[in-house]
Amino acid sequence: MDQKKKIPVKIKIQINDFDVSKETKILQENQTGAIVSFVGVVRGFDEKINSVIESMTLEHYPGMTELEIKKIVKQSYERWDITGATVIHRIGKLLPTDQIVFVGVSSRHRQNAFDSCNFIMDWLKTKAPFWKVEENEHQKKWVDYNLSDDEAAKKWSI
Amino acid sequence: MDQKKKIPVKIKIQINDFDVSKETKILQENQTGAIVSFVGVVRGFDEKINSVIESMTLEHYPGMTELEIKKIVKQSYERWDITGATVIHRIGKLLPTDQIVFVGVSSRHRQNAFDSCNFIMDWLKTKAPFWKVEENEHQKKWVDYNLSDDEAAKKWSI
Amino acid sequence: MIIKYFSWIKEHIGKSEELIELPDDVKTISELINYLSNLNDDYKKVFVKKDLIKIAVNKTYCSVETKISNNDEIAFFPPVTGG
Amino acid sequence: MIIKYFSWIKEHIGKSEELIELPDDVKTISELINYLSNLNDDYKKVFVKKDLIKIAVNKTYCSVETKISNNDEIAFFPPVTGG
Repeated sequence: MDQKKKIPVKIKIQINDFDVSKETKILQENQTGAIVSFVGVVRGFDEKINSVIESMTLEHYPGMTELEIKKIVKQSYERWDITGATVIHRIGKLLPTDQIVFVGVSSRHRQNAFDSCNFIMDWLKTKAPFWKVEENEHQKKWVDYNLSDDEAAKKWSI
Repeated sequence: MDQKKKIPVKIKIQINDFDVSKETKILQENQTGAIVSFVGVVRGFDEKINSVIESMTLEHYPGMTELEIKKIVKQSYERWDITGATVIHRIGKLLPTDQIVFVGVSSRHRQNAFDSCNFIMDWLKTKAPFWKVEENEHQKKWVDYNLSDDEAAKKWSI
Repeated sequence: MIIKYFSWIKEHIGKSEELIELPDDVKTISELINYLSNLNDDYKKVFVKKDLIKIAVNKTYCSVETKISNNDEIAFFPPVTGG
Repeated sequence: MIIKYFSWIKEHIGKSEELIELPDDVKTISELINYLSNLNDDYKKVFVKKDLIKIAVNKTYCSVETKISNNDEIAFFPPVTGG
Protein backbone atom coordinates (compact mmCIF):
# COMPACT_ATOMS: atom_id res chain seq x y z
CA MET A 1 0.00 0.00 0.00
CA ASP A 2 1.37 3.39 -1.04
CA GLN A 3 1.55 5.37 2.19
CA LYS A 4 1.67 8.66 0.29
CA LYS A 5 -1.47 8.22 -1.76
CA LYS A 6 -3.91 11.09 -1.64
CA ILE A 7 -7.61 10.74 -2.21
CA PRO A 8 -10.30 13.43 -2.22
CA VAL A 9 -11.39 13.82 1.40
CA LYS A 10 -14.13 16.21 2.52
CA ILE A 11 -14.73 16.85 6.22
CA LYS A 12 -17.36 19.34 7.38
CA ILE A 13 -18.76 20.25 10.78
CA GLN A 14 -21.85 22.34 10.18
CA ILE A 15 -25.19 23.52 11.57
CA ASN A 16 -26.99 23.11 8.24
CA ASP A 17 -28.51 19.94 6.88
CA PHE A 18 -26.80 18.01 4.07
CA ASP A 19 -28.09 16.57 0.79
CA VAL A 20 -27.32 12.86 0.50
CA SER A 21 -27.81 12.82 -3.30
CA LYS A 22 -25.39 15.71 -3.79
CA GLU A 23 -22.77 14.12 -1.52
CA THR A 24 -23.13 10.74 -3.24
CA LYS A 25 -22.74 12.39 -6.66
CA ILE A 26 -19.53 14.12 -5.54
CA LEU A 27 -18.12 10.69 -4.66
CA GLN A 28 -18.89 9.35 -8.16
CA GLU A 29 -16.16 9.67 -10.69
CA ASN A 30 -14.97 7.76 -13.70
CA GLN A 31 -13.32 4.79 -11.99
CA THR A 32 -15.56 4.48 -8.93
CA GLY A 33 -17.97 1.58 -8.99
CA ALA A 34 -19.35 1.59 -5.47
CA ILE A 35 -20.43 4.16 -2.92
CA VAL A 36 -21.44 3.15 0.58
CA SER A 37 -22.92 5.78 2.82
CA PHE A 38 -24.14 5.97 6.37
CA VAL A 39 -26.73 8.47 7.57
CA GLY A 40 -27.39 8.83 11.30
CA VAL A 41 -30.77 10.20 12.29
CA VAL A 42 -32.21 11.67 15.53
CA ARG A 43 -34.59 9.19 17.15
CA GLY A 44 -37.77 10.23 18.89
CA PHE A 45 -37.35 7.97 21.89
CA ASP A 46 -34.39 6.93 24.01
CA GLU A 47 -34.95 3.31 25.07
CA LYS A 48 -32.07 3.30 27.55
CA ILE A 49 -33.65 5.98 29.70
CA ASN A 50 -37.22 5.25 28.54
CA SER A 51 -37.81 8.85 27.57
CA VAL A 52 -39.29 10.84 24.71
CA ILE A 53 -36.78 13.01 22.87
CA GLU A 54 -38.23 16.32 21.72
CA SER A 55 -34.93 17.74 20.57
CA MET A 56 -31.23 17.09 20.77
CA THR A 57 -28.32 19.51 20.89
CA LEU A 58 -24.86 18.57 19.71
CA GLU A 59 -21.73 20.35 20.85
CA HIS A 60 -18.16 19.61 19.82
CA TYR A 61 -14.56 20.65 20.34
CA PRO A 62 -13.76 22.87 17.33
CA GLY A 63 -10.37 22.06 15.89
CA MET A 64 -9.93 18.75 17.66
CA THR A 65 -13.01 17.30 15.96
CA GLU A 66 -11.60 17.95 12.50
CA LEU A 67 -8.17 16.59 13.51
CA GLU A 68 -9.63 13.37 14.90
CA ILE A 69 -11.85 12.78 11.87
CA LYS A 70 -8.88 13.39 9.57
CA LYS A 71 -6.88 10.76 11.47
CA ILE A 72 -9.71 8.23 11.19
CA VAL A 73 -10.19 8.84 7.46
CA LYS A 74 -6.44 8.60 6.88
CA GLN A 75 -6.31 5.22 8.62
CA SER A 76 -9.22 4.14 6.47
CA TYR A 77 -7.59 4.96 3.16
CA GLU A 78 -4.28 3.52 4.22
CA ARG A 79 -6.02 0.25 4.98
CA TRP A 80 -8.49 -0.04 2.08
CA ASP A 81 -8.25 0.84 -1.58
CA ILE A 82 -10.83 3.64 -1.68
CA THR A 83 -11.21 6.54 -4.11
CA GLY A 84 -12.87 9.19 -1.93
CA ALA A 85 -14.35 9.86 1.50
CA THR A 86 -16.75 12.43 2.92
CA VAL A 87 -17.68 13.03 6.56
CA ILE A 88 -20.29 15.64 7.45
CA HIS A 89 -21.40 16.05 11.06
CA ARG A 90 -24.03 18.50 12.20
CA ILE A 91 -23.93 20.48 15.44
CA GLY A 92 -26.53 22.57 17.26
CA LYS A 93 -30.18 21.77 17.89
CA LEU A 94 -31.82 18.93 15.97
CA LEU A 95 -35.28 17.36 15.97
CA PRO A 96 -36.40 13.72 15.66
CA THR A 97 -35.86 12.34 12.11
CA ASP A 98 -33.28 15.10 11.41
CA GLN A 99 -30.08 13.89 9.82
CA ILE A 100 -27.04 14.08 12.15
CA VAL A 101 -24.12 12.57 10.29
CA PHE A 102 -23.15 11.49 6.78
CA VAL A 103 -20.20 9.19 6.09
CA GLY A 104 -19.70 8.27 2.43
CA VAL A 105 -16.90 6.23 0.91
CA SER A 106 -16.30 5.42 -2.74
CA SER A 107 -14.23 2.58 -4.10
CA ARG A 108 -13.71 0.48 -7.18
CA HIS A 109 -14.86 -2.55 -5.18
CA ARG A 110 -17.89 -2.70 -2.97
CA GLN A 111 -16.45 -4.58 0.00
CA ASN A 112 -13.75 -1.94 0.48
CA ALA A 113 -16.45 0.72 0.49
CA PHE A 114 -18.58 -1.19 3.02
CA ASP A 115 -15.66 -1.92 5.35
CA SER A 116 -14.10 1.53 5.33
CA CYS A 117 -17.43 3.29 5.85
CA ASN A 118 -18.22 0.95 8.74
CA PHE A 119 -14.73 1.53 10.17
CA ILE A 120 -15.01 5.33 9.95
CA MET A 121 -18.39 5.27 11.74
CA ASP A 122 -17.16 2.97 14.51
CA TRP A 123 -14.13 5.16 15.17
CA LEU A 124 -16.00 8.42 14.83
CA LYS A 125 -18.34 7.11 17.55
CA THR A 126 -15.48 6.56 19.98
CA LYS A 127 -12.97 9.29 19.05
CA ALA A 128 -14.54 12.38 17.50
CA PRO A 129 -15.28 14.91 20.28
CA PHE A 130 -19.03 15.42 19.96
CA TRP A 131 -21.52 15.33 22.82
CA LYS A 132 -25.28 15.01 22.62
CA VAL A 133 -27.78 16.32 25.09
CA GLU A 134 -31.37 15.04 24.75
CA GLU A 135 -34.18 17.39 25.67
CA ASN A 136 -37.88 17.17 26.45
CA GLU A 137 -40.23 19.38 28.44
CA HIS A 138 -39.23 17.69 31.70
CA GLN A 139 -35.50 17.31 31.43
CA LYS A 140 -32.24 17.84 29.66
CA LYS A 141 -29.94 14.82 29.72
CA TRP A 142 -26.41 14.39 28.41
CA VAL A 143 -26.32 11.09 26.54
CA ASP A 144 -24.22 8.41 28.23
CA TYR A 145 -21.64 6.81 26.05
CA ASN A 146 -22.17 3.28 24.87
CA LEU A 147 -19.77 0.58 25.99
CA SER A 148 -20.89 -1.30 22.87
CA ASP A 149 -19.32 1.47 20.76
CA ASP A 150 -15.92 0.67 22.27
CA GLU A 151 -16.50 -3.00 21.44
CA ALA A 152 -17.52 -2.11 17.87
CA ALA A 153 -14.31 -0.14 17.33
CA LYS A 154 -12.19 -3.00 18.68
CA LYS A 155 -13.30 -5.35 15.90
CA TRP A 156 -10.95 -3.48 13.52
CA SER A 157 -7.98 -4.35 15.75
CA ILE A 158 -5.78 -1.31 15.36
CA MET B 1 -36.77 -13.79 15.87
CA ASP B 2 -40.39 -13.26 14.90
CA GLN B 3 -40.73 -15.00 11.54
CA LYS B 4 -43.91 -13.12 10.77
CA LYS B 5 -42.59 -9.60 11.22
CA LYS B 6 -43.28 -7.22 8.36
CA ILE B 7 -41.19 -4.21 7.54
CA PRO B 8 -41.65 -1.62 4.79
CA VAL B 9 -39.92 -3.06 1.73
CA LYS B 10 -39.69 -1.26 -1.59
CA ILE B 11 -38.39 -3.07 -4.68
CA LYS B 12 -38.28 -1.34 -8.05
CA ILE B 13 -36.86 -2.30 -11.44
CA GLN B 14 -36.88 0.81 -13.59
CA ILE B 15 -35.35 2.60 -16.56
CA ASN B 16 -35.32 5.97 -14.80
CA ASP B 17 -32.67 7.27 -12.43
CA PHE B 18 -33.29 7.42 -8.69
CA ASP B 19 -32.79 10.15 -6.08
CA VAL B 20 -30.60 8.95 -3.19
CA SER B 21 -31.78 11.75 -0.86
CA LYS B 22 -35.42 10.93 -1.47
CA GLU B 23 -34.86 7.21 -0.94
CA THR B 24 -32.85 7.82 2.24
CA LYS B 25 -35.60 10.11 3.59
CA ILE B 26 -38.25 7.43 2.97
CA LEU B 27 -36.19 5.06 5.16
CA GLN B 28 -36.13 7.59 8.03
CA GLU B 29 -38.87 7.29 10.57
CA ASN B 30 -39.29 7.93 14.24
CA GLN B 31 -37.39 4.95 15.66
CA THR B 32 -34.73 4.56 12.98
CA GLY B 33 -31.28 5.71 13.95
CA ALA B 34 -29.15 4.46 11.08
CA ILE B 35 -29.45 4.18 7.33
CA VAL B 36 -26.77 2.44 5.28
CA SER B 37 -27.01 2.67 1.55
CA PHE B 38 -25.10 1.32 -1.40
CA VAL B 39 -25.00 2.97 -4.80
CA GLY B 40 -23.45 1.14 -7.75
CA VAL B 41 -22.18 3.28 -10.59
CA VAL B 42 -21.19 2.58 -14.24
CA ARG B 43 -17.42 2.72 -14.62
CA GLY B 44 -15.72 4.16 -17.67
CA PHE B 45 -13.14 1.41 -18.03
CA ASP B 46 -13.20 -2.36 -17.62
CA GLU B 47 -9.83 -3.42 -16.21
CA LYS B 48 -10.48 -7.13 -16.72
CA ILE B 49 -10.71 -6.78 -20.49
CA ASN B 50 -8.62 -3.57 -20.63
CA SER B 51 -11.30 -1.72 -22.54
CA VAL B 52 -13.05 1.65 -22.51
CA ILE B 53 -16.76 1.47 -21.72
CA GLU B 54 -18.81 4.01 -23.65
CA SER B 55 -22.15 2.65 -22.54
CA MET B 56 -23.68 -0.34 -20.83
CA THR B 57 -27.03 -2.01 -21.34
CA LEU B 58 -28.76 -3.99 -18.62
CA GLU B 59 -31.37 -6.63 -19.31
CA HIS B 60 -33.24 -8.72 -16.78
CA TYR B 61 -35.83 -11.47 -16.41
CA PRO B 62 -39.06 -9.63 -15.53
CA GLY B 63 -40.92 -11.34 -12.73
CA MET B 64 -38.07 -13.55 -11.60
CA THR B 65 -35.93 -10.51 -10.74
CA GLU B 66 -38.54 -9.17 -8.33
CA LEU B 67 -39.08 -12.64 -6.81
CA GLU B 68 -35.36 -13.17 -6.21
CA ILE B 69 -34.86 -9.72 -4.67
CA LYS B 70 -37.87 -10.27 -2.40
CA LYS B 71 -36.34 -13.54 -1.18
CA ILE B 72 -33.01 -11.85 -0.47
CA VAL B 73 -34.61 -8.96 1.42
CA LYS B 74 -36.78 -11.38 3.40
CA GLN B 75 -33.69 -13.36 4.48
CA SER B 76 -32.11 -10.07 5.47
CA TYR B 77 -34.91 -8.95 7.76
CA GLU B 78 -35.32 -12.39 9.27
CA ARG B 79 -31.64 -12.31 10.19
CA TRP B 80 -31.16 -8.72 11.33
CA ASP B 81 -33.32 -6.31 13.29
CA ILE B 82 -33.98 -3.76 10.56
CA THR B 83 -36.82 -1.27 10.14
CA GLY B 84 -36.99 -0.87 6.35
CA ALA B 85 -35.31 -1.85 3.09
CA THR B 86 -35.30 -0.44 -0.43
CA VAL B 87 -33.80 -1.97 -3.58
CA ILE B 88 -33.91 -0.06 -6.87
CA HIS B 89 -32.21 -1.49 -9.94
CA ARG B 90 -32.08 0.25 -13.29
CA ILE B 91 -32.33 -1.48 -16.66
CA GLY B 92 -31.69 -0.28 -20.21
CA LYS B 93 -28.81 1.80 -21.54
CA LEU B 94 -26.55 3.61 -19.06
CA LEU B 95 -23.46 5.79 -19.40
CA PRO B 96 -20.28 6.00 -17.27
CA THR B 97 -20.95 7.60 -13.83
CA ASP B 98 -24.69 6.77 -14.15
CA GLN B 99 -26.22 5.18 -11.09
CA ILE B 100 -27.17 1.49 -11.56
CA VAL B 101 -28.42 0.23 -8.23
CA PHE B 102 -29.53 1.55 -4.84
CA VAL B 103 -29.78 -0.67 -1.77
CA GLY B 104 -30.78 1.11 1.43
CA VAL B 105 -31.45 -0.41 4.83
CA SER B 106 -32.61 1.32 8.00
CA SER B 107 -32.23 0.05 11.54
CA ARG B 108 -32.16 1.20 15.12
CA HIS B 109 -28.54 0.07 15.30
CA ARG B 110 -25.88 0.82 12.77
CA GLN B 111 -24.16 -2.57 12.57
CA ASN B 112 -27.43 -4.26 11.58
CA ALA B 113 -27.86 -1.70 8.82
CA PHE B 114 -24.28 -2.20 7.58
CA ASP B 115 -24.50 -6.00 7.63
CA SER B 116 -27.90 -6.36 6.04
CA CYS B 117 -27.12 -3.85 3.26
CA ASN B 118 -23.85 -5.68 2.56
CA PHE B 119 -25.68 -9.03 2.59
CA ILE B 120 -28.38 -7.83 0.17
CA MET B 121 -25.75 -6.51 -2.26
CA ASP B 122 -23.69 -9.72 -2.14
CA TRP B 123 -26.73 -11.87 -2.82
CA LEU B 124 -28.20 -9.54 -5.43
CA LYS B 125 -24.87 -9.87 -7.28
CA THR B 126 -25.13 -13.67 -7.41
CA LYS B 127 -28.89 -14.30 -7.59
CA ALA B 128 -30.87 -11.45 -9.18
CA PRO B 129 -31.23 -12.16 -12.93
CA PHE B 130 -29.63 -9.09 -14.50
CA TRP B 131 -27.04 -9.15 -17.29
CA LYS B 132 -24.78 -6.34 -18.39
CA VAL B 133 -23.38 -5.81 -21.84
CA GLU B 134 -20.56 -3.26 -22.18
CA GLU B 135 -20.35 -1.26 -25.38
CA ASN B 136 -17.80 0.88 -27.17
CA GLU B 137 -17.31 1.82 -30.82
CA HIS B 138 -15.38 -1.40 -31.50
CA GLN B 139 -17.31 -4.03 -29.63
CA LYS B 140 -20.22 -5.14 -27.54
CA LYS B 141 -19.29 -7.55 -24.77
CA TRP B 142 -21.45 -9.39 -22.25
CA VAL B 143 -19.82 -8.97 -18.86
CA ASP B 144 -18.37 -12.19 -17.44
CA TYR B 145 -19.49 -13.04 -13.96
CA ASN B 146 -17.07 -12.65 -11.10
CA LEU B 147 -15.98 -15.72 -9.19
CA SER B 148 -15.22 -13.29 -6.35
CA ASP B 149 -18.94 -12.48 -6.13
CA ASP B 150 -19.67 -16.12 -5.30
CA GLU B 151 -16.99 -15.97 -2.62
CA ALA B 152 -18.46 -12.73 -1.22
CA ALA B 153 -21.90 -14.30 -0.90
CA LYS B 154 -20.47 -17.34 0.87
CA LYS B 155 -19.22 -15.26 3.79
CA TRP B 156 -22.82 -15.03 5.06
CA SER B 157 -23.00 -18.84 5.28
CA ILE B 158 -26.62 -19.52 4.43
CA MET C 1 -43.99 -24.83 -22.76
CA ILE C 2 -42.42 -21.38 -22.87
CA ILE C 3 -38.64 -21.28 -23.01
CA LYS C 4 -36.82 -17.98 -22.40
CA TYR C 5 -33.21 -17.16 -23.21
CA PHE C 6 -31.16 -14.24 -21.91
CA SER C 7 -27.86 -12.47 -22.54
CA TRP C 8 -25.39 -14.25 -24.90
CA ILE C 9 -27.55 -17.39 -24.89
CA LYS C 10 -30.41 -15.41 -26.43
CA GLU C 11 -28.01 -14.06 -29.07
CA HIS C 12 -26.54 -17.46 -29.92
CA ILE C 13 -29.94 -19.12 -30.23
CA GLY C 14 -31.31 -16.11 -32.09
CA LYS C 15 -34.48 -15.60 -30.06
CA SER C 16 -35.48 -14.46 -26.61
CA GLU C 17 -38.46 -16.76 -26.24
CA GLU C 18 -40.16 -19.70 -27.90
CA LEU C 19 -43.16 -21.91 -27.44
CA ILE C 20 -42.61 -25.66 -27.80
CA GLU C 21 -44.75 -28.73 -27.38
CA LEU C 22 -42.91 -30.90 -24.91
CA PRO C 23 -42.45 -34.49 -26.23
CA ASP C 24 -43.80 -37.13 -23.88
CA ASP C 25 -40.39 -38.65 -23.19
CA VAL C 26 -38.85 -35.34 -22.04
CA LYS C 27 -39.44 -35.21 -18.30
CA THR C 28 -36.47 -33.31 -16.86
CA ILE C 29 -34.38 -30.23 -17.68
CA SER C 30 -31.54 -32.54 -18.61
CA GLU C 31 -33.73 -34.33 -21.14
CA LEU C 32 -34.96 -30.98 -22.49
CA ILE C 33 -31.36 -29.87 -23.05
CA ASN C 34 -30.66 -33.09 -24.99
CA TYR C 35 -33.84 -32.66 -27.00
CA LEU C 36 -33.01 -29.06 -27.95
CA SER C 37 -29.36 -29.88 -28.69
CA ASN C 38 -30.52 -32.41 -31.28
CA LEU C 39 -32.78 -29.88 -33.03
CA ASN C 40 -29.94 -27.86 -34.55
CA ASP C 41 -26.36 -26.64 -34.13
CA ASP C 42 -27.30 -23.28 -32.51
CA TYR C 43 -28.73 -25.08 -29.50
CA LYS C 44 -25.91 -27.60 -29.48
CA LYS C 45 -23.23 -24.88 -29.39
CA VAL C 46 -24.97 -23.19 -26.47
CA PHE C 47 -25.69 -26.29 -24.41
CA VAL C 48 -22.17 -27.75 -24.63
CA LYS C 49 -21.34 -24.86 -22.27
CA LYS C 50 -23.65 -26.49 -19.73
CA ASP C 51 -21.48 -25.44 -16.77
CA LEU C 52 -21.98 -21.77 -17.68
CA ILE C 53 -25.75 -21.98 -17.85
CA LYS C 54 -28.22 -21.32 -15.05
CA ILE C 55 -31.75 -22.67 -15.24
CA ALA C 56 -35.07 -21.52 -13.81
CA VAL C 57 -38.44 -23.25 -13.82
CA ASN C 58 -41.38 -20.89 -13.30
CA LYS C 59 -38.99 -18.10 -12.26
CA THR C 60 -37.24 -20.15 -9.57
CA TYR C 61 -33.68 -21.50 -9.80
CA CYS C 62 -33.54 -25.24 -10.43
CA SER C 63 -31.09 -27.99 -11.38
CA VAL C 64 -30.82 -30.21 -14.47
CA GLU C 65 -32.61 -32.98 -12.56
CA THR C 66 -35.73 -30.88 -11.99
CA LYS C 67 -38.89 -32.45 -13.42
CA ILE C 68 -40.81 -30.36 -15.93
CA SER C 69 -44.21 -30.40 -17.62
CA ASN C 70 -45.75 -28.74 -20.66
CA ASN C 71 -47.22 -25.91 -18.54
CA ASP C 72 -43.91 -24.73 -17.20
CA GLU C 73 -41.93 -21.64 -18.09
CA ILE C 74 -38.26 -22.56 -18.44
CA ALA C 75 -35.39 -20.06 -18.66
CA PHE C 76 -31.76 -20.56 -19.63
CA PHE C 77 -29.30 -17.80 -18.81
CA PRO C 78 -25.66 -17.16 -17.90
CA PRO C 79 -24.53 -16.41 -14.33
CA VAL C 80 -25.97 -13.03 -13.41
CA THR C 81 -23.95 -9.80 -13.62
CA GLY C 82 -26.18 -7.09 -12.19
CA GLY C 83 -25.62 -4.76 -9.26
CA MET D 1 -2.60 27.80 29.99
CA ILE D 2 -6.06 27.49 28.43
CA ILE D 3 -8.33 24.84 29.92
CA LYS D 4 -11.52 23.84 28.10
CA TYR D 5 -14.47 21.90 29.50
CA PHE D 6 -17.26 20.20 27.57
CA SER D 7 -20.67 18.60 28.13
CA TRP D 8 -21.65 17.92 31.77
CA ILE D 9 -18.13 18.79 32.96
CA LYS D 10 -18.56 22.32 31.58
CA GLU D 11 -21.93 22.59 33.37
CA HIS D 12 -20.58 21.30 36.71
CA ILE D 13 -17.58 23.62 36.66
CA GLY D 14 -19.73 26.49 35.40
CA LYS D 15 -17.54 27.61 32.52
CA SER D 16 -16.46 26.34 29.10
CA GLU D 17 -12.98 27.79 29.20
CA GLU D 18 -10.53 29.47 31.52
CA LEU D 19 -7.03 30.87 31.47
CA ILE D 20 -4.76 29.88 34.35
CA GLU D 21 -1.14 30.48 35.22
CA LEU D 22 0.39 27.05 35.71
CA PRO D 23 2.24 26.80 39.07
CA ASP D 24 5.87 25.68 38.69
CA ASP D 25 5.31 22.39 40.52
CA VAL D 26 2.46 21.28 38.25
CA LYS D 27 4.15 19.32 35.47
CA THR D 28 1.63 16.64 34.44
CA ILE D 29 -2.10 16.31 33.81
CA SER D 30 -2.36 14.33 37.01
CA GLU D 31 -0.80 17.17 39.01
CA LEU D 32 -3.08 19.67 37.24
CA ILE D 33 -6.13 17.66 38.30
CA ASN D 34 -4.92 17.70 41.92
CA TYR D 35 -4.21 21.40 41.75
CA LEU D 36 -7.69 22.22 40.37
CA SER D 37 -9.44 19.85 42.80
CA ASN D 38 -7.92 21.80 45.67
CA LEU D 39 -9.18 25.14 44.30
CA ASN D 40 -12.82 24.49 45.10
CA ASP D 41 -15.56 21.87 45.43
CA ASP D 42 -16.88 22.25 41.86
CA TYR D 43 -13.61 20.96 40.48
CA LYS D 44 -13.32 18.33 43.19
CA LYS D 45 -16.79 16.92 42.41
CA VAL D 46 -15.93 16.67 38.73
CA PHE D 47 -12.48 15.18 39.09
CA VAL D 48 -13.45 12.42 41.52
CA LYS D 49 -15.13 10.94 38.42
CA LYS D 50 -11.66 10.61 36.90
CA ASP D 51 -12.50 7.35 35.12
CA LEU D 52 -15.27 9.10 33.18
CA ILE D 53 -13.06 11.92 31.96
CA LYS D 54 -11.08 12.05 28.73
CA ILE D 55 -8.19 14.47 28.37
CA ALA D 56 -6.61 16.24 25.41
CA VAL D 57 -3.44 18.32 25.24
CA ASN D 58 -3.33 20.64 22.24
CA LYS D 59 -6.32 18.87 20.67
CA THR D 60 -4.77 15.39 20.90
CA TYR D 61 -5.86 12.65 23.29
CA CYS D 62 -3.44 12.12 26.18
CA SER D 63 -3.17 10.34 29.52
CA VAL D 64 -2.88 11.63 33.08
CA GLU D 65 0.90 11.12 32.90
CA THR D 66 1.32 13.48 29.96
CA LYS D 67 3.70 16.38 30.68
CA ILE D 68 2.28 19.86 30.26
CA SER D 69 3.56 23.42 30.07
CA ASN D 70 2.02 26.87 30.42
CA ASN D 71 1.62 27.21 26.61
CA ASP D 72 -0.59 24.16 26.27
CA GLU D 73 -4.32 23.99 25.64
CA ILE D 74 -5.84 21.33 27.88
CA ALA D 75 -9.35 19.92 27.53
CA PHE D 76 -11.43 17.78 29.89
CA PHE D 77 -14.51 16.05 28.53
CA PRO D 78 -16.67 12.94 28.94
CA PRO D 79 -16.47 9.97 26.53
CA VAL D 80 -17.79 11.18 23.20
CA THR D 81 -21.37 10.56 22.04
CA GLY D 82 -21.53 11.86 18.47
CA GLY D 83 -22.43 10.09 15.25
